[in-house]
Order: sequence, then C-alpha cells, then structure tokens
Amino acid sequence: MEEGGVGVGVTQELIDKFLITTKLEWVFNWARKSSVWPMTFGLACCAIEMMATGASRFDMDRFGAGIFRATPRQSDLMIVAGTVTLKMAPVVRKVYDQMPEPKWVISMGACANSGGLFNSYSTLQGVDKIVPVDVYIPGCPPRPESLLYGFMRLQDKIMKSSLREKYLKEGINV
Amino acid sequence: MKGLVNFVKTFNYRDLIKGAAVTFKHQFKKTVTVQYPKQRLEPFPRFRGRLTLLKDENGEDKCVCCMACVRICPTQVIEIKPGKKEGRKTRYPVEYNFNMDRCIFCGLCVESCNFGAIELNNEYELAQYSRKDFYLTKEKMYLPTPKVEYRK
Amino acid sequence: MFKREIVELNMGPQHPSTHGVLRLKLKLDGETVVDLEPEIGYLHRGVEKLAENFNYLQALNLTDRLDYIAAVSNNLGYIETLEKLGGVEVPKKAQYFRVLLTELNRIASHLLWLATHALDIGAMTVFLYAFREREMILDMFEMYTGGRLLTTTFRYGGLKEDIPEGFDKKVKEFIKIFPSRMEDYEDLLTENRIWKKRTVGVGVISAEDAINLGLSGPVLRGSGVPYDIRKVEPYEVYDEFDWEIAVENGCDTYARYKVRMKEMRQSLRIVEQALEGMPEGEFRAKVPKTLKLPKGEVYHSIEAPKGELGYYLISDGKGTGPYRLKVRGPSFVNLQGLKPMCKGHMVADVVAIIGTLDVVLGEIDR
Amino acid sequence: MSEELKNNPSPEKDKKEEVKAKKPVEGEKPKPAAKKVPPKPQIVVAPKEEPAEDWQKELIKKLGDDVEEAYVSVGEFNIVLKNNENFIANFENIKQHGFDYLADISSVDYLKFEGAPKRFGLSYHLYSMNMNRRLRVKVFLDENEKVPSVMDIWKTADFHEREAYDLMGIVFTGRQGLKRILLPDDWVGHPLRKDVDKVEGREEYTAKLVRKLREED
Repeated sequence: MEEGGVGVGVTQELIDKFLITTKLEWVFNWARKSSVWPMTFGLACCAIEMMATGASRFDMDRFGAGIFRATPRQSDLMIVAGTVTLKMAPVVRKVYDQMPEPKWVISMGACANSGGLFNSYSTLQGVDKIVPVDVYIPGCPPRPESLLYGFMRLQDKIMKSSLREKYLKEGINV
Repeated sequence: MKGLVNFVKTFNYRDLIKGAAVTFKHQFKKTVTVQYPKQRLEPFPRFRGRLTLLKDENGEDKCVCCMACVRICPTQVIEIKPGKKEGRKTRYPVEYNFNMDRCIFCGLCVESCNFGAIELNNEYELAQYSRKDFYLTKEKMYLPTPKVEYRK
Repeated sequence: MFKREIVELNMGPQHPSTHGVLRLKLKLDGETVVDLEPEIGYLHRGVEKLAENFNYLQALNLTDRLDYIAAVSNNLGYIETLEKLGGVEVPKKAQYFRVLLTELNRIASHLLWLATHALDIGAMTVFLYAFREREMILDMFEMYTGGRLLTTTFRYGGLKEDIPEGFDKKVKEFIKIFPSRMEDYEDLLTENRIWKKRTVGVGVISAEDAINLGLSGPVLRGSGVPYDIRKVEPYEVYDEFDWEIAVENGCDTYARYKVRMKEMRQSLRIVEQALEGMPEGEFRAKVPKTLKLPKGEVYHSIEAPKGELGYYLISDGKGTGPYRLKVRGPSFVNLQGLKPMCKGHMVADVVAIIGTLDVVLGEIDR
Repeated sequence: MSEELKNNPSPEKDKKEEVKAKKPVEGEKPKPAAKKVPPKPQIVVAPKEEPAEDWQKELIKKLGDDVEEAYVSVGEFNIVLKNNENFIANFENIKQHGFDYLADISSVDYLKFEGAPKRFGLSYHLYSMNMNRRLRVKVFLDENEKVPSVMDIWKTADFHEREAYDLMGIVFTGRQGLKRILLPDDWVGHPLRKDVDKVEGREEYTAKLVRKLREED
C-alpha cells in the first residue's frame, strides 16, 4: 500500500454493497497461481536442490514458476532455502519488504523452519520469527519433488485466498 | 595487418556452428524431465524419508525404549515415555513423540536401533501450512502422511 | 570535463552470481575495480562450536553441511582424520569404494561449478546439460546412502553399509555416457569466442602469489603449480591408480576452466579403475560401537574438489566427542585471492572471477 | 608422513593392534555377543617421540633457544615456540627453510584440557611445496596475551587471524584491519571459548533484532 493513500474504514456492509468478488476473484487467483515468479534466494544447501528443481530434470517451469528473478521487485514468491543466520536476518526481512504485494513465502528445509541441526549461537531459530511463512517444507534438504509438492500446496492456498477477507483485514487505501 | 586478420577471423563461425550443432542434436534425444505430479519417481529403498514406528507380527510395538535413538539424535527431536504393560516382558513406549520440524533425516536413529523398531520410509511429500502439523504423536507415527492431490 | 570520483558499490549478500550470501564492497573508478573487500559471515552457523558439543558420529552430520556440494569429500576428510588418530586399518574394499564415491562427487561438484559459472557468464544451455548429468550421480548417491545431496556416508573404520546390488551397473552406464557429454560441453564452450573473450586474461594470478595467498585446488593448479594432495601425500588407495594431475600455465580464468575439465576426465579414469579393481571382502573394520579416541591432536588434509580440505582435531581422551575441531575450508582461503585477481578489471569480470574461484559459502563461513 | 608411521610403528599403534587381536576372542559369535558386552576401548595418550630426521634436527638447531619443545606425535612434527621478540624472525627462518605454504592457523582454548601450559594455543600448519613435508608450529598464550601477526610473511594469514580474533578473542599485533569477520559487528563475546555456552547471546540478539524490525514497520 502506498503511503499517503487515504485509508477508508471498511465495514462488512460496505463490502457487501460494492464488492462482487466471487468470479473475479477466481480469475485473479488463477492468474496469480499460474505465474508465481520465485526469487533466487539461495542461502545454503537447500539452494542447490532449489536449482535442481529449476533445472532440466524437474523443471519448475511446468508450473509457471520457472522464471527465477534476481530482484525482489519482480517476484511474488520468496523461497527461503537454507539457514538464516542472525547476520543475514535483517537482509531477509529487507528483501521481503521490497517484494510487491501479493507475496508469499516458502520456508524450505529444516534450517529455515526451525534452525534444524544448527541450534547454535549464530542461527535464527525459524524464519517465521521475522517474515510470515505460507508453506513449510521439512527435509534436509528436501528432494526437488518435495519442493514441487510444497509449491503445489501454495497454489492451493492461493486459490483459496480471498480479496474480500484481505480488504476486510487491512482496509482499502484509495 | 593484424586488424585485417582479426576482421577476416570474425567471419569464421566455426565455433558458433559447433555449439549450435550440439543443441540441435539434442532435439532428437529423449527428454529427461519427470512430469512430477502425474509421473512419480520412486525413491531407492535406502531413501531417508519420514520416521515411522514398526510393529511386529502380533501387532505389538517393536520398540523397547532403550533410548538409543534419543541419545544419538543430533537435533533431539525424539521423545519417549516408557511404560510397563501386562503380558510383555520388555518396556513399551507409552508416548513416542517425533518433531519433524527440526529433523534432518540423517538416519542415525535407525542405525543405532538394535531392535529394528523404527524406519525411515519413502515419503517425501510432507509440506504443511503450519509447523504444528510436524509434531507427530505415537498414533500418527504409524499412519502415512495425508497427501493432497493436485488440481490444475 | 567530468569529475572523476571513486564510487562505492555494494554487491550482495543477495545477488545471483555470488553463489550464496557473499557480500563484496567494491570501489569503482568508472567501471574499473580499484579496491574490493569481501564481507563474509552471512552463513556462519557455528559448526566448530557445535562439533564440541556433539560426539564423533553426530559431528559427521556437520561436515556434510560445510561444502554441501561435495558432502562425500567432507565426510571422507573427517573420517580419515579420526582414523589417523585412532590408528585403524580400513579394509581394502572400503578404501576402493571411498575413492570411487569421492571421485564421483568431484565430478558432481565440478559439474555444478560448470553450470553456474557458465550461467553467470551467459551460457544457459550448459547449465541444463550439466544438471542432467549431475542427476545421474545424485541417483547413485541416493541408491547407496539414501540422501541425494547430504550423504552422511562413511563411518569410522570403513563404510556404513554394503554396496547395493545394481550399483556397479549404474556406474558403468555413467562411465559410458559421460565422455560424450564432456565433448558436448567442450564444443559449446572451449572454442566459443564469447567464452574466450570473457575468460582469457581475466583474473590473472602468478604462482608465487598464489602460494603466498595459500590458494589450493584447481585455482592453484591453474597457475602451473602441480600441487594435488592425492598425488603428493596419497591417502586411501590413490597411489594404486593410473592418473595425472591436471595443470595449466595460463594463470587466468580460462586456464582454471581447462584444469577443471581435465580433472573431470581424470576423475572418470579413477572411477573406472576403482570399479574394476574393487576387491571382495569386509566393508568395515571391527571397531567399538561408541567411539573413543586417544588423547592427542592431528591435522589431516585431503584434496576436496575446491582444494585442500584440512581438519585439525584435538581429542582430550575423555569425552566421546572432539575437544576442538577446526576446519580448514579451501574456499575460505581461496576467497582471499579475489582481491588481487579483481583489481584493474571491470565490474562484469568480478562475476566471472567469483565463478572461477568456485567458492561455497557453507565452507567459508562454517 | 604416513610412510614414517608405517616404518617405525609407535607404541600406540601396538596397543591398538593388541586391542584388535583381543576382540575376536572376547566375542567369537560375531554380533549378538558384541551387543551385550560392548568392548571398552583403551585410552592411549598419543606418545611424543624425539624428532629423528635430519631436516627436523636442522630446523630445531636453527631456531635455537626459542624452541620450548619439539616432538613427533601421530607422525606429525611439532615445534612449540616461545612468544617473544624473535617470533617473527623465527617464522621468517622457517619460511627460508622451505616452508612456503601456510595451510592454516587454528586457535584452541585449553581451559578444560589437562596438561596444557597456558589457556590459549595457536597452531600454524605449514607445508613445503618443494620438500613435500608438513610442520606444525605451536605457540601458547595466556589470557590477554598478544601475539605478533605473520601477515607480512604469508598474506594468507589475514583471514585466519581475523577468524581467531573473532571467535576466540586472540589479539594479533603489527597488522591492520583486525576486526570481526564472521559474526555481526555488534556481537558481544567470543563464542568458541570454552566458558561460553553454545547458545549464549542468541536469544538476546534475536529479541533485539525482532524489536528493531518491528519498529521499522
């Protein structure tokens, strides 16, 4: 949401009156889920499996998600692939903030989920402490199919998401 | 003179043609892409998937609570509460909690088990929306993880 | 007419060509790099501290995650360090199989390097081809150990499990296919004018500087120093095989590319010989179940795909885990070569030079 | 070095062989017996032997009184140097002796180690390209004791010394840019020391971080 926009207090009544979302919502969601562009955000070991997922044998492009963007400004999905250390945590957050809405986060591997093996002084114990996570994938590292399955779960989630609830929660900025 | 030679060399496209020939040849080769949700690769028998508890032929737990897996686990994701039962000489696990959240699937627990009571199965489709779903109690350990079918 | 000034540019830690979370502070005069400082530690996970809290077997898991592209080499180095201190004789079969697996891992690691290096410079096709062959090796790893990338494979005194049936068939298939695939890569790159323009004369470092900077592996051999630990201090059964050290005298990125290509061919030769000469017998020596090592200290280094991988292990003789485990990661040291290599080159060449160093951040930051 | 081990087997190795010879007698039936009575491994202190080879003796002679101790252990040649004003000159001597490749500098905290003379230790692992030999030079340090930097002799020492400073808190003199390398700049303490817990400082730092990120929102 841009700064300077006037937040209008939205009530259930108002939305019922002015917002027809059923079919349109489906079209939006379908378009979104079919072209989720992930960002190359490889941190550690899982990044190699993420690359393998994008490469010839598993080919993430079949899901419309093969275009790994190098910049957060052009991407919808952040796959946190690897250990997030305390030094890296502010960077992860900054990159997340730079992504345009709507955006999703997949936490890939035990390290990103909860710290995994590295229960040590310098690792963040779970990336969900700093960014909201949509799908968690266990494994160390997960197989490429595992990532693809996680991605499919995310697509399911996108299909179920609703503009209505989002506006109810956040308000419409005009 | 040197400039002239270089200029002539620019029109020698041998290197580029050679490269293009390689990519052209690949048109006729078999594709390697696995069409994942439709076509599923079976992992090898030794694949390290999710941890499961095993039962013997009488339907009893094979686990005798020797705690070897608890001790060896580098991430401490296994919790066992031992108990006694009538008609059973050895102890049995009243609770066997497994936290897949932190598990690194290294297989040391299976290696340390002297009774063959646990196994890493071939499941890898384990993604969840919430970390709470990774906490498996004893009942859930026997069952396969519910899988959601892909809808296009 | 124009005011010249030095611009400071920050590259990374989130950058597609830094191979992870490397951050560089560049000082630029126009497009020329005047000064450069690598800032590392974005993946510092405290491996050495954790190893002190683990026992010897659990610490093996940590070594997997150092250089995650070459997990088998890391396992081998660690296990050999333990064996050197413990004084255990490893059965011949285990030694042959260790060599076989490590060399396959070297090929996998170099393939990944080739894929990413070519992708950075702009050749997408090689990326797809190299990953296809890499999957074959990963399949073998999965067949033997159960893990594709992080294998946790060897054990003190030998192997973890016996070799599964059908494994040799897979290796033979790979040996048959791979040379023709190597030719494909070479056809695509070696004589390609764009590739040559981007690599020849880029990132030059002389042999004296390289030794003084402690560089090792293909980076050092690209400068004409035939230093390969497999040859000069043979471990396992490397002295029983017929192979050569890959050396080039070009000192630049192109020479290092050629070294790695040669090395893949040599590795394949070793794999072939190891498979043929694999003896029958035990795969693990008789060792106690809980491992305890005598009091003492030992430094052991092996030739990992990136260079000299050394483990410095101190045991106090009481605990079941290391008192101190220091890892000499080859990438950590090789990264110091970045500054002298990059000075005077363009910004775009920095990408090529990072690629040629083949750094893995897991090993640098530990 | 491994050859040397094979040529003159150390007493440690003999004992190991004894252990090996005993074991099959204890458990003749291979597996079930071994499970119930786990064989107890003997703890053998790795023996220190006198350096025997010529180049080793020569090097010790060259360094003179600054050598506190010199021994061979597990096939590796160790020299313990004194941390005095000749420290840098000694390393230059060693380099001229052929050891042109500095593989590694390791820092060790000997707080809980029996028989260590001082709290900290530094181990310099050197290699000679021409002679194909390895050497470990050790120096022991008290707490707050500083040690001269060898960066002028081997440029590669830069990162190693910064790492030792960062994780162990050993201060090197006579060099520039000694600052944290792996940990964030605002980190407190040196985590590899033995009196520091493996998770010390994490929770506070995470809390600080999360608070800062919330404020930015």
